[in-house]
Amino acid sequence: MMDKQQMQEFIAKRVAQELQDGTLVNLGIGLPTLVANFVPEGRDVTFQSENGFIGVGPAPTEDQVDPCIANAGAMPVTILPGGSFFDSAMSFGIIRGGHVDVTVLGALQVAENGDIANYMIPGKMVPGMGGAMDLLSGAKKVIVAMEHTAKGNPKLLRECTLPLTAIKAVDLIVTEMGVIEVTHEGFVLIEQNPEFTLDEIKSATGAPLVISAALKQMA
Amino acid sequence: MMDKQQMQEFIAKRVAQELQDGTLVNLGIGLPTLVANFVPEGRDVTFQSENGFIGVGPAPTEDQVDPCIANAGAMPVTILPGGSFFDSAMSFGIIRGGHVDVTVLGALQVAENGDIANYMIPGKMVPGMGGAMDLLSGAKKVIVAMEHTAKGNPKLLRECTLPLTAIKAVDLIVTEMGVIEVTHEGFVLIEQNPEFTLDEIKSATGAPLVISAALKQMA
Amino acid sequence: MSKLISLEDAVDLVRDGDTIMVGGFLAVGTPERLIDALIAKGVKNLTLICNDTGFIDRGVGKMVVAKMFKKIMASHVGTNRETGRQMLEGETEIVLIPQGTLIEQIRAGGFGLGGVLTKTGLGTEVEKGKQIIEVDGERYLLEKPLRANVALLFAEKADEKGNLTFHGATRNFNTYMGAAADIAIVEVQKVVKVGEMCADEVVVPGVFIDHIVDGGAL
Amino acid sequence: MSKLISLEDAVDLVRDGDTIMVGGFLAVGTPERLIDALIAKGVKNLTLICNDTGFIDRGVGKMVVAKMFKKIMASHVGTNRETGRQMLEGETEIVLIPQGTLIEQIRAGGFGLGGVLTKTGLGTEVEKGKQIIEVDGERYLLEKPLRANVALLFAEKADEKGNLTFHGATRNFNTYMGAAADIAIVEVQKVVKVGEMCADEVVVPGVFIDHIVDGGAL
Repeated sequence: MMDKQQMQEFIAKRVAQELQDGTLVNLGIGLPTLVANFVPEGRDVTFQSENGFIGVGPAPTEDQVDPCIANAGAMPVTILPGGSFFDSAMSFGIIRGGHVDVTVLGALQVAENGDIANYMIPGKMVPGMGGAMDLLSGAKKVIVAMEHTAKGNPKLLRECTLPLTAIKAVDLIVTEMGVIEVTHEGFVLIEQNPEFTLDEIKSATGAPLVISAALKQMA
Repeated sequence: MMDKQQMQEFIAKRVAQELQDGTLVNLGIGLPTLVANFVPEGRDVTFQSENGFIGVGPAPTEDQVDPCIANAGAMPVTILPGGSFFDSAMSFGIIRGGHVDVTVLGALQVAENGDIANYMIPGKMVPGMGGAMDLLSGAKKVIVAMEHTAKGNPKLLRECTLPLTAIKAVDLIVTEMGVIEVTHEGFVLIEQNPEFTLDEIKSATGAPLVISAALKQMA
Repeated sequence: MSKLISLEDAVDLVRDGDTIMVGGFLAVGTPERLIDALIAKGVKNLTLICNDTGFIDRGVGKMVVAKMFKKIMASHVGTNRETGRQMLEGETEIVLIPQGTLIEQIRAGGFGLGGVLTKTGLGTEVEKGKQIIEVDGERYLLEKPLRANVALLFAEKADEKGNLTFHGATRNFNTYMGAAADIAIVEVQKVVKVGEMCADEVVVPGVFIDHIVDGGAL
Repeated sequence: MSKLISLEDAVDLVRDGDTIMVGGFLAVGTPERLIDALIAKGVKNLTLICNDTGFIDRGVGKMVVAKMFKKIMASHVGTNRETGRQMLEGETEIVLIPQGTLIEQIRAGGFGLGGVLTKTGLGTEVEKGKQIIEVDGERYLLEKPLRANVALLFAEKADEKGNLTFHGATRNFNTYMGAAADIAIVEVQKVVKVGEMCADEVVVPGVFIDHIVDGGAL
């Protein structure tokens, strides 16, 4: 069994393989942020930070820290050559206008029609949607990177029970159990982590799971 | 009698007196452009050019000409210290958002409720409204600078007969005959060019003309 | 005429009950000196329009801790536990707005547009009580323009006419809030004389800026 | 990977019947070399979205003279007598749009907004056939987003990723048209290597630009 960190890295690594050459990608906070560490060698992938720049680079060394350069999670970062700074209107013009190729976000729940809930639990402190609603409605491809279940409860459902962040938005889900496409026929498992049996994956999923005829092993 | 050029300069000079210290002003093409030459000494008036800058300066000398710096009429100009260049979205944000204090435009007709027609004559070649409609609906104060009549026909009317450029937009009209405020009571003559009698001005005006109790001499 | 004023004169322009817009994103690009001076002055019952509520010890978060807001409009408040407490205990009204919608509402308020038509928030809580406009068969939420009495902004450099330049990720909401406020005050790290800034380099034209406070280096 | 391509490859991206957006304001900030190459290639039945139609011998006006447009959407066409002739004789459809509305429609098309709500044009011919939206008792015209197949832009400088900077009054429509077109081609006076442009100085991020043509000095 993987521990939590291994599981997150396993998911992030698989998501990274989805990022094609020449794409602009926006990574959510938490697990999705890890994806940047696993972009396959030689692939030209550029990251946007919705607070106002394209070309997010690695964390700065101590003497590189610039208080004016932080990511959307307020972590100090650097900007790579070829990057650019802009304001929030431009940043969300890029997002809303469909100029971001892929966004990777976490989720509390995903429904088989692509609905996603990832920003509030009624009765609990609501932190706010930040840029998530815009990213979900604007990005060309939405990948959810998350653990398959929460405390044993399925997060892939027929319908979300939590308030939605966006409707019909999710294209692909990557979990520690497998890779699931969201299609007109609902959830389709296209890759399976061999550590889990199909029955285990099905029972951890709260909606019908079509097994792709071309099912591959997840790696 | 004034010749055409004297008349235009007389009008432009009077309009210039309306421009208060610290204001941002947009001048239309033609007669209104002349206003810049008559800004009273010591008054800090800044001019916007809707094609993309604030701080329009005088025409360049031959060796100052920069093909990238022209006004909205495509005439080479200069930019003054403290000016800035921007794009058309910003330029019309400034205009539509009410950040231009005064616009000075010519007109074919002005109605007593402030309606203005200044961009098309049906059956004739229609050059287009350019930025005029935005300026008329966005500028804080609209001054029309024009000759009082066209070929003897009144241009100040009860209602415009030509297609409108904007409704209820005009605040003040400056002609060679006088200065006319557009009020809820209609046209009010507040200054009279002593070269013309009140009867002459009234008969050159196609709508009732209230004579202000505080009527002044135009100079 | 220079727009430079003192920190004291600047905060005197903010009155009890005002709606204020404050630039910054998680306290990056926030006018910290203006915020500290406002806290020292003790203004009350403000409505805040800001991307977020920063941290308890950085950015507008310090004003949340000082209980200066009756209402907060922001895209997220999760980094400031005091905002959460005030929200849960009903002390402060919190309106959560998608980030990309919030900035467009501010731009619309400053640029004379009647509203924003966006798909963001369709089918979610954000949609509630709002008009849906159909354009060529596509549905959009109508989000209204936002304006404020005072905007408190941050920039790297200003000339004395208020033309602004920025460094790094500090532009965020600072570029449009000035247009959307009756009074715009910018705290800058450096003030230069008129003519010392290249007209091509200006990011925010001085027409949107009423007053400049020289805050010195960060 | 550099986005630099040849003038020939660039104009091959424009097909008969396309809708094209062209930057420039009375030919200031217009990609003259791209225009000349398009004329040489002889593309037909284009729809043009541009602020104006320039002059018969400068800017898009040369394409008007070459009768390449079936339809023109612009804010004014008075500086080009050939546009006037084609309009009066019914050869070309001319749609006149207020300048501030036109640029916002293009921005809306590029930024995923459902339209523009403006008071500009209310009570005029521009209002005809359009939806009126009421927001808090105020009436606004709904103007729809505009998009194009190809945008032809001009900038002073590009790096190989397509990040752009501008000089003087050449920004006009060049800053947003790239976002609103499927393919955006920019003609620049100078191309620099990645890393030779400061991230703070970029006016248009390269994400909106697909191809760069090095046009050399004006």
